[in-house]
Amino acid sequence: MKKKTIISLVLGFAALMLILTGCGNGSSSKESSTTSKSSSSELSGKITAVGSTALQPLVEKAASNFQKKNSKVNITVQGGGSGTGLSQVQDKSVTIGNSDIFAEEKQGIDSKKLTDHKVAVVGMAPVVNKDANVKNLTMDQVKQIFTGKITNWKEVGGKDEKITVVNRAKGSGTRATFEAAVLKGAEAVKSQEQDSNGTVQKIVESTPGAVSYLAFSYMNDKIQPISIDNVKPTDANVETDKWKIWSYEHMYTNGTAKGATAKFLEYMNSADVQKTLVKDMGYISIQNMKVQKDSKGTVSSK
Amino acid sequence: MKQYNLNDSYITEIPGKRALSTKDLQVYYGDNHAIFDANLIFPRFQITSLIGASGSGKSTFLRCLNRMNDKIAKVDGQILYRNVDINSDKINVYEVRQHIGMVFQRPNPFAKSIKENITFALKNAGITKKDALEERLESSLKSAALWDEVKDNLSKSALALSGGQQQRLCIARSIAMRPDILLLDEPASALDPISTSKIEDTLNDLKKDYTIIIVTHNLQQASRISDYTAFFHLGHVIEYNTTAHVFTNPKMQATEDYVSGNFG
Amino acid sequence: MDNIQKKLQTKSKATFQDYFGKGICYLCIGMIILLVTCILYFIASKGIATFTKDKVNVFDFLTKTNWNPGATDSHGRPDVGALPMIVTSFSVTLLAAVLATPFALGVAIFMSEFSSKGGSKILQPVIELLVGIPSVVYGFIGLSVVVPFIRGIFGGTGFGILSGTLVLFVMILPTITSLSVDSLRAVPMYYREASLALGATRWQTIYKVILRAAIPGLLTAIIFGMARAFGEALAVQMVIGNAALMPTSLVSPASTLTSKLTTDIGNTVMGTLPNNALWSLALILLLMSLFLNLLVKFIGKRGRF
Amino acid sequence: MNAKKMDHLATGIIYFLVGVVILLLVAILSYILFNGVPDISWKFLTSAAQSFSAGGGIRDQLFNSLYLLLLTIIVSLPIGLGAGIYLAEYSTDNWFTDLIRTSVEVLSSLPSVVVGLFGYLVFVIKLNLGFSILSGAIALTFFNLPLLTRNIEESLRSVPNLQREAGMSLGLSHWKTTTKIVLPAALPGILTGLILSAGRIFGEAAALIYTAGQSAPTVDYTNWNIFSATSFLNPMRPAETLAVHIWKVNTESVTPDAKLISSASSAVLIIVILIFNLGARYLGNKLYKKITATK
Repeated sequence: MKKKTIISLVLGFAALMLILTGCGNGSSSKESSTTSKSSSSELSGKITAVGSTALQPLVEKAASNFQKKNSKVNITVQGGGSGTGLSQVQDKSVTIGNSDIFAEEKQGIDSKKLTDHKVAVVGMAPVVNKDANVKNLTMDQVKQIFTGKITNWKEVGGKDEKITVVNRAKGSGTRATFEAAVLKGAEAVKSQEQDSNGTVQKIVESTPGAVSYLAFSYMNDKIQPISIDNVKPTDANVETDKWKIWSYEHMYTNGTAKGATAKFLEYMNSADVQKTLVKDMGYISIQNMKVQKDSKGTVSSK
Repeated sequence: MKQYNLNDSYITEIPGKRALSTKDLQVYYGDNHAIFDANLIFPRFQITSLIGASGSGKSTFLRCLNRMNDKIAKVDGQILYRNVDINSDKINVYEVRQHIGMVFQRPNPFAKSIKENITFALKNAGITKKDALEERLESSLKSAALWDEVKDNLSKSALALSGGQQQRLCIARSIAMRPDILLLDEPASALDPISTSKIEDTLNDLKKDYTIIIVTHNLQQASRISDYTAFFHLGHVIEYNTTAHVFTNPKMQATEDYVSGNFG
Repeated sequence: MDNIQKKLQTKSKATFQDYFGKGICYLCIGMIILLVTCILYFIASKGIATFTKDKVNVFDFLTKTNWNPGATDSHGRPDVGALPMIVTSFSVTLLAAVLATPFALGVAIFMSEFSSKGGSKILQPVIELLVGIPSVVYGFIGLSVVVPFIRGIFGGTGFGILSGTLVLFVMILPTITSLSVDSLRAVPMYYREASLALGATRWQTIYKVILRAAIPGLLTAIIFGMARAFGEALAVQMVIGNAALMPTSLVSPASTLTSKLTTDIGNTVMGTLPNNALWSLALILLLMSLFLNLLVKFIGKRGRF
Repeated sequence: MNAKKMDHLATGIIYFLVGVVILLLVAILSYILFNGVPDISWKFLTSAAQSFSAGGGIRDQLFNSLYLLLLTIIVSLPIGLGAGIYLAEYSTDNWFTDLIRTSVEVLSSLPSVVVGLFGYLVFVIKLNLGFSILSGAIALTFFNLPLLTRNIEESLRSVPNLQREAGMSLGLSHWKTTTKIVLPAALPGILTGLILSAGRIFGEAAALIYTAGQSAPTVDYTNWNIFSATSFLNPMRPAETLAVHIWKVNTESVTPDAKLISSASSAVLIIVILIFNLGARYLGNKLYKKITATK
């Protein structure tokens, strides 16, 4: 027993020391980790993509497919939030920063340093609890609900029930998109905030009178998506900008992408990913878009 | 309680070889002065009893002799063993305890087998040869009069033994280290009369090879087994003489009251 | 000088064993202190930036009730008032502890004083099992059971301090219970024997002797429970409603320090005011638990004498 | 009211409290088990997770949880033992001991999300460990240490002083006495602490999201080379644990059967903790008996 304790003690410390010294060396030699030899035909390198949790599953799956073809490329994909993704790619701590939001929109990010790669489009729609008995609203009504001017569903033709606004976390891409398209500068009412699509979905599903907004992929038959001005929230309507609430999913690199990273980003936009994975994920393929939007929200045809 | 002059004491001269002696020994527990100027000389190959009421300091004194009080009390003065002051900071206390063993009031065998109880400290002290260990095991258990009772199941847990057997195991464990001096702190107080008399017999046998210092509450026990007796009262050594003298012809009033049962 | 005299005065194997042992212990202690210093320094330096770099007034930060780090108020100062979160955090933690302590103590007394071995043999692993349930699972049970339950009884949305309290109550119950059991069991047997021998009833023995002797341990158990409640984020976040508003009742949506931190941290950019302000919340969290620790330590010390 | 009546009343109240707690425990556990157990199948346990389609399993997450537990114990147990031994055996009542105790308690009161972010910035980024099991294990050490240290200290203290005196009086060093006599006797108590902290490790999500990561790259269970990137033993690979997986499928995942996965995973988690709990107890008792030679 005793001997084992001592051995484990010693081993533990040895391991810790090793780690600590190892790290010291590691950090000096580390670079932003795209170390591929562009001349050789086989790609190699280490890519770390961090950021948006909404984008994570897509990139993860694409990465795993990409690695099957390029076994020497090592891709790590993690969440952490768009803010984390953008600040880490700006610091060159990671290779790719995943974001639901334009870098220009984020306070504290120098967007000039970053290169944008739009990989998908995500549509969002207001959702309400089925109990409220509301299916269609005007844009102005949606605005008044989220700014706290309308507080009962009967004011918009629904049941006599108090409205419970569930907002998204301040600074999240979803909220930024929604506020840009709907509130247009007005201040949202102070209310509940949640930071993930899944939780919002569950809360709206179970709370009578609740209203929030979700990405299309989180719609299900237990919650009621709202049409605005009689336009249905569908992919087709987003592609033509008839449905106004949508945004891009971005993968940012610090400077121009090189080597394996460039190849991987290229792969993200290939038909391979766009036609299958993006659809599976419930996103809209970037290739299907008939219009484009810039960071200020100006929409122009492609 | 009667008031006695605590500075008055009778300490006899000890003839023959001395095993251990203390000089102006003081013990403090924090601000509490627990032992005052203890000057005692313990003769070799004799049994010395320390008697006195509860709280008289006899156990405290005993525990100083092999530095078991190091962590709990401040001990000033000298303890001389082989002309070395073993109360000095520079002394290797582990070595001291190998020469001055101790047995405690409550039996405290290790939660190990009988065999390991004896051999554990020996191995640690560098005795690793199997024969030597076996020899020590047998001889120490025999000296403690336990061998016949346990020789067939030495790998049994020591905790399965009876209280008296456990205490004899603890004695065997101490003498397996071949100490010079054996300190016993009321070794029989937690035991029944039969076990007690077995332990007393054991101590009588051990006397020829060991110097024994024993703290006891039991005056009959002290008079039965010991050659010398020291009487402690409120941290002072009041009287120290041959056992016969202390019990039949005490020099001090306090001693007389204590041994005759008129105390307090 | 003979051999033994020499040995008595020189260092032996045992001496070096002790040096070795002490060395190892100090190394471990050093490691812990290093970890604590690192994390304290880290959180402090990040949390203080709000006040040094972004020039937010500490007093305003602690007493204003409006939390909107992106915007500025009418005086052009950053709009960061953390009072709603502080109040809510305190409320849920204290309420959960107040609620959980009697239950935890009851179970602990049952396990250490009443039950035959069988009872505690079953209870103990079950209670330990509860510690291992991920907070997110508690959160979902809270969302699907507790919130509708509260809504059914008190009306409103069901989200708020009360739901948070109930979820935390279940989460800290095992922690307080198992630590309390430990400290009750550590009370020596002879205390009980002595008290019972004097003719005290079992309850008198428990109340006057055992509980009193175990006070420091019990207080520590409660602190550990409160610490867990303070620091819990994922579960609370799902049931408390996350509105950075001053709580007006136990059933109106509110936000704790941790839930605000968890919800927003991933969406802010390192080094900017919104991010620093969140770290300031973390710093408050830390200072609050530190203060609580010291307070209880003080009480514990007085209780002992 | 007389003492006898008081005694009855108090007994009644305690039975009531215990009853409520038991009811609560049973309710929670059966809620999780009833919702989850029917969906657990061999296939669920042994197939890899799916991102978008139904039918994914939890093979990698389950293994990662166990492996992370092992690594965390390897990192934190030695430190906890050392600190616990110091506090129980060597410390004296002074400011330094107070400082250590306060430090340990401060560690325990850190919110997991703060530790997660600290771990992310320091271990993952600064020390360049990346999103890895190792980063996760170090971060979890922060939670593990206080419980472990406190528990080891208490267990050591509960060993009667007589045992220490017995060892010391034979001339054994304090260290030997502690490690060979006191520690084995304290083993059952230490084990309880270990089990409790193991539960916490299994259940922790917030701190791991930022350190061990939330993706589980496919690993090769036949690759025993600990340094190979695809080896299941490589501590430097990112690893999503079961608790993180539950969090993920509930928050952002678009997997159609997210509900099934999360309830089944919760049930699996509880069953694993139960097995671990019983197993550790059984092994501990056996070990204790072996060391102490009691039959």
